Amino acid sequence: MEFGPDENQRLFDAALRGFLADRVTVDSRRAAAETGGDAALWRGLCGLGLAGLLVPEEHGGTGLGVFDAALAAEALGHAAAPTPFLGTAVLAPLALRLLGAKAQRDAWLPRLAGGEIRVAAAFGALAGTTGRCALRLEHGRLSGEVAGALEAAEATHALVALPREGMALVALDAAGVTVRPRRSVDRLRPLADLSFAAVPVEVLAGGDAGRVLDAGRVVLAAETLGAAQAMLGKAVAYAGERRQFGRAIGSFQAVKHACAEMAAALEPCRAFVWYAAHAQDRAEEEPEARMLAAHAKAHLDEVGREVARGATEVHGGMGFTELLGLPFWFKRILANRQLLGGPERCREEAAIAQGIAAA
Amino acid sequence: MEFGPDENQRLFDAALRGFLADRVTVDSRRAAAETGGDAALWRGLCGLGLAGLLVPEEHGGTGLGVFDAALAAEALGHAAAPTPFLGTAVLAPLALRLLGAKAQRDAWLPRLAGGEIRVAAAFGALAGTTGRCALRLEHGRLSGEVAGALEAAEATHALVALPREGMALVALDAAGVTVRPRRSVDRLRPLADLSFAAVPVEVLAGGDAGRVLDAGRVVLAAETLGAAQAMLGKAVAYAGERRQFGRAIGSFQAVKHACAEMAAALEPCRAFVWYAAHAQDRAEEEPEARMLAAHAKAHLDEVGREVARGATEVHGGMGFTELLGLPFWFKRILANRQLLGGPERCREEAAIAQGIAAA
Amino acid sequence: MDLTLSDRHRALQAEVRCFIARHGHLSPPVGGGGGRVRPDRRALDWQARLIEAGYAARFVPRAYGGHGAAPDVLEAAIIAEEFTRAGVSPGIQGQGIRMLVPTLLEVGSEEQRRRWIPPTIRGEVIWCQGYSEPEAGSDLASLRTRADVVDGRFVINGQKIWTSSAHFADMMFLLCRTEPDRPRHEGLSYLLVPMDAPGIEVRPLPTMTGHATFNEVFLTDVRVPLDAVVLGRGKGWQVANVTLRHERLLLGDAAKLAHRLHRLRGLLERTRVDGVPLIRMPHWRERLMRLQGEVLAMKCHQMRLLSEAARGQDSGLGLLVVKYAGTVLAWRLTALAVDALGDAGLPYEPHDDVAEDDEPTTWYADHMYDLGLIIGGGSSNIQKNIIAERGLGMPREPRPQGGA
Amino acid sequence: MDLTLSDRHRALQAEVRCFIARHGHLSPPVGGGGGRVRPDRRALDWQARLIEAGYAARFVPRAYGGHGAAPDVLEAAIIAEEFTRAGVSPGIQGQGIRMLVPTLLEVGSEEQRRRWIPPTIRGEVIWCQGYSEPEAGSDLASLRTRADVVDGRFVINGQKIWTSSAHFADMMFLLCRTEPDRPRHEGLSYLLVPMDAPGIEVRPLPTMTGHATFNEVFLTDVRVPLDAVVLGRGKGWQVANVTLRHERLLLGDAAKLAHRLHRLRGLLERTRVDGVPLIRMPHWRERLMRLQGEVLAMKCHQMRLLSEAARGQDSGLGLLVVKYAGTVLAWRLTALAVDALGDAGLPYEPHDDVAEDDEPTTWYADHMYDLGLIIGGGSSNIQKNIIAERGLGMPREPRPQGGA
Repeated sequence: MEFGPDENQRLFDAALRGFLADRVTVDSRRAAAETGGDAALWRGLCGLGLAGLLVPEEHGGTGLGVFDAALAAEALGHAAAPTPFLGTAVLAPLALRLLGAKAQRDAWLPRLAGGEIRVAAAFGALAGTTGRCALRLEHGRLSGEVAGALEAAEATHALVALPREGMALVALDAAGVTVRPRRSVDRLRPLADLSFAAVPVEVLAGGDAGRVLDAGRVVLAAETLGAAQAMLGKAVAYAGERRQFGRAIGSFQAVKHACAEMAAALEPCRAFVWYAAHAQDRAEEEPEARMLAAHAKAHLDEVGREVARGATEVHGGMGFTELLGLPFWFKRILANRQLLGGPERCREEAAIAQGIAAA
Repeated sequence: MEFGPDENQRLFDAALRGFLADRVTVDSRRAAAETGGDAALWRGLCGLGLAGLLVPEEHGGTGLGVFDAALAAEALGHAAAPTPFLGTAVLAPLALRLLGAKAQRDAWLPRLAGGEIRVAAAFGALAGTTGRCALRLEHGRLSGEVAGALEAAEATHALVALPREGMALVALDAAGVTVRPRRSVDRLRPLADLSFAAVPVEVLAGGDAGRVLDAGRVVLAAETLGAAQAMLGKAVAYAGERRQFGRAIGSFQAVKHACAEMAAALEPCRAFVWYAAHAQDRAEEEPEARMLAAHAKAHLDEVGREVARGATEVHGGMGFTELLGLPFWFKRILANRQLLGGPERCREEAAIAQGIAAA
Repeated sequence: MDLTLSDRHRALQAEVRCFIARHGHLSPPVGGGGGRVRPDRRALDWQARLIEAGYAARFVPRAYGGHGAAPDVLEAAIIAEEFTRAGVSPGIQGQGIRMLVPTLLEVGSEEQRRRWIPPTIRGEVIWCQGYSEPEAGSDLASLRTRADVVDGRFVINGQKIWTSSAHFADMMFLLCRTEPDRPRHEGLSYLLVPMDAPGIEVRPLPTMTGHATFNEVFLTDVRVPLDAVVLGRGKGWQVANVTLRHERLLLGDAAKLAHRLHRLRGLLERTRVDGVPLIRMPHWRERLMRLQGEVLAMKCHQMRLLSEAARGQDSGLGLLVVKYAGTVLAWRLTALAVDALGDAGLPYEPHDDVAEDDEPTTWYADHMYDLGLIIGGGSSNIQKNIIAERGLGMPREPRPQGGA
Repeated sequence: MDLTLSDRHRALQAEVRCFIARHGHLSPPVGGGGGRVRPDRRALDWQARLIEAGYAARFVPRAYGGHGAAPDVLEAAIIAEEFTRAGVSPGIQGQGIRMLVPTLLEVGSEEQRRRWIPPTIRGEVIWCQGYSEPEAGSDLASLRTRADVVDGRFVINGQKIWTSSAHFADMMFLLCRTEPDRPRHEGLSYLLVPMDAPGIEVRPLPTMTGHATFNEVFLTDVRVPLDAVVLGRGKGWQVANVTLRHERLLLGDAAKLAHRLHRLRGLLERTRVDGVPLIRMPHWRERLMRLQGEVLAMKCHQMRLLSEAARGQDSGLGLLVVKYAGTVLAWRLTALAVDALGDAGLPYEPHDDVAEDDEPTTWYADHMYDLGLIIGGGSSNIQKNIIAERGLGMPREPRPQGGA
């Protein structure tokens, strides 16, 4: 029995964080914010096995679980890394594993593991979007449009949640597909609006699509956790250096207490994310897995925003500028809050999962 | 044009506060908490004209308005005075003024102004009670029961809100009336459960009963304002005296900022209560009067609780004991929050009053 | 309490409604933090029209180009209310109009008033505020920018930071050290400096909003005449405090909060999830209502403060809480807005310097800018110190051993 | 991460369920702050039954009367979960069991452990904590109660305050000054003192709950033998910190939070306004859900801490945040409860010392007692200092000039 990452997981985490510390810099984030991505970074992460993390070994991946993906997401959030991950390395392989037929798994999973394809994700139909989402599946062909696809930059395919029929995997270079790129509040993670005109798609409909959403929420929660930890760490460090009124501002009780409150809210989140991620990996046995995923997302959304604000405040005007790069983390946290269902929606779904509210 | 109390109102306020400062002490509150009231205090307040504040001059009162009643309530809250006021001096005269026929006004208002009768108030049917409320009016006779009547101790009559028919004024010594006294969280304000077996009542049904409720909410908000101001004042004073770690605890930034936050929340409430009270007095012209009353109650409920907690915390363990009497204010604020509709209910009614929510 | 609408007030109300009905379509768009860009032609024309009608600079004396009305809180409230309700711009709100003009009215020389107030209220002269320095953010008394008198002129050297609007401002009101031998607070002066003076270099600071709203300003041998000082040499701390008092009011501005609430309600009415407008969902409505209660409190509070100011009364604590309470509430209003926008609000596409035409982008920019306002103009911690020490009379922190 | 339920764990789960099904009806009522009254016969019998079954004192060695199981977080979690779910008492939770016993296990002598642990875990010996003094609440190092050695015994004189349970406790663990010549922190000792010793007077402090939960304790020439000291003379600060560490965990107890959430859900299901249960109203449900998320975080966090403790790992920051986060969350849980009770919850009628049989009264008592817990055991401000300085390594406040 062990509550938390095991030895192997800690080693992997250290390796990933080491790589990110070397590779992701204030300048590389700035460059990615302009160009919409950092292709070399993604290749490097593929080299570490991130693309195939959730792909079974038989299909060329490492066959790990949502827990491992959450650890990776925490590290990526901590680095505010300008890279895809959620769509192509989490939602796509899970959709194939959980909803795909054997032939579909055999066909697609190896291509994911090898980094040969990259998959954007458009989950509006499943997660309560406030945007446009009008999709029709007829005779295996998809028509309509959906806004706010994640990780569409440089993606080869898109995983599209359908209103009723599970999910569709669609090649973005197919005839009838239009991709309209959009900048996001989180400029390191551009979005895209997709439209389809009778495009042939691969329909994945063999299971509960909600489980893919659940895992995505846990991974977002983990990423926000990492980003918030980074911000708090920066605030504590800055407060130790910056002097006002003849002393380090970190010696002022107001600043100390602000940091203490952030820590008190954030520190318990680590175990919460671990537990929610673990429950995903055992969802067959864990009736509470869905409830935990929704709650973890909602809770980290809330704590994340408080930390994003508080840590920025500790930095004073410097936190508001891009000089130290703090806004990269701030905006990632803000954007994550809105993805795959905001906290209000997630809490309502948590209530439904417990039978407290009607579906 | 003047925003705030005018000169006469300031003089009356000073006189009332002076009287209360002399008359209400830690010991008198303690005694009242044991016995359920302070009859002499009420007589003294009647001497100052509080019983007839809202009774028109033609009926022997001073003919003032809800604004004046709110000022008085603020002073009573500031003193945590163990006295009736809301039921007998606000709700009863207003119900008669707003809903009563001329004969009813002529009959009852002079008796109120003279302090001859004292009126408890049972508003469960109107204000969303969580308790028992099952009332039937048949042929001018009231049957059934209602829990949580305010100011029933030593009351001669009760004003009972009816489900549909306005309000009923009933003599508590009439045959068929049962009064079951209950202690309240606010021990200075005992409650009572009432039951009726075909008791003849005076039905007041000539207007909008909701306006009586609105005024009651503003007056409760004002009382909470006064109580919270008293608690903040005590916290600031205590923090200036109490020493720990070799200095007054009020010199610690954490304590200062706690007080500053309370002040920042509380100070704007004064004008809000004034404005909401004023709108009551001009409700015919002020379509927003109901919305303002509901919001003022809800807002003071929230700010009040934060101040009650924060001021107690500043006092440390001393705030938790009854040595300084602080819990009298704390509990008044807590109890007021639940009376005539808690903040959630009031906000929903504010939305309805604006047409944002369906009634 | 007397808020009776006199016939005069009723007439004003009718007049404002009529004005808006007739001219409202000429208003520049509302929203955005105000003062983030230089007013364009449309904004200047609108401002001129408002001054003419008496809805801007209403209480500024005619001698200085204002409308010259006697201060009347109810008038101010009526005008603000009608503009809010109609969603029409209440005119230019920059630091010149909201901070420098009242400061000059209070402590400026007659010459300074006549020269600067008229073009400032028209929006022709834009001001920026030169207070903060890299090593003196919250701790103003320690600032290092200095002005020495050489050949009958001040010669200014130093650096300012967090200077909003500096990249398009015409003038700066600048706090600097002119009397290096005097104690910290007594050595400062408050100077009016043209931004096109030789030796001034403005470098925009990129901020999280993506707009260049703040700047660094480097001053090297910048020369201004001796009469550029307000109130007198060594009186800068006193003047700065007058300005800060007005800044606190500006930053907690209740009319802005009310405007925002108005827009927020519209957003909740229009935004739908699964076909249901958010306003129909009780937990969204509850959040909106809670904020409405708080905005109402601030609105009433501002009327009280204006009323007290008109009586010449010092509002003390009441004034000191405005900046802190108002900026935090403003942030919470935009927080509800970005939550309501949901995932559809994430595309953030400021086309040029601002993107006031795209609703989600505007809300996000406001949300981030609000955080800047919480931090700027005396951070929340400084505000709370001031509330506690000056407003509540609590003891100051003991000076640390060996401290400055 | 390995939370696999082994066959052994599954067996335990089945066993606990079976135990509760068979014996649950014998449980004393759940709710209330725990430790507010001396355990009655029913509570003592229940405790004996729990120890026998291994559900209380599970990880206390057999030599000291415990169940002697090897520490296993999952076992602890399984047991807590089943008891919570069933609404059955998890046994006695006083300061003796939760604070003194772990302290003695960590730093007590063999003799002290053998003598005190067995009757304490059975609930037969009730302890109170003698730390705070009138002039030393948060500032423990400045306490004045002293013990001088006279004729081979400690002779104690002084006064303690905020001593919960003192009015029915058998023993006190007391922090006092024994080495007046040493620096503040090094002059303290930690003594075990019988409450029936001559010279001890207990005066109840009436508190807002209406229950006598706190006391003043006056000590006049109270004599105890030299072996009443734990760890050694002058080591009191060290021992007290061991106890405080356990107190922080006790006060933020996640099982208690989960129990409370469970009761709260029931309350929202049963309470109706206009015939509609509150749980069907989205804004009430939203509040419940939000709190559930926070309780889940604390529950998981406690499992992590237990897991780390079992590995002998120092959880550092993780441990330091528990008391602050847990007590504030507990207050917010009861705040929702009293709001849900509405006006019908106002009657507050503690019949005797407690009124655990009346639901509204119990919730209000809990709500007020929670505030006492936020204040007691190191106030929130002290907790935040500790989190910042020890947990985050932030600089200490400079000592004031001329300060103590």
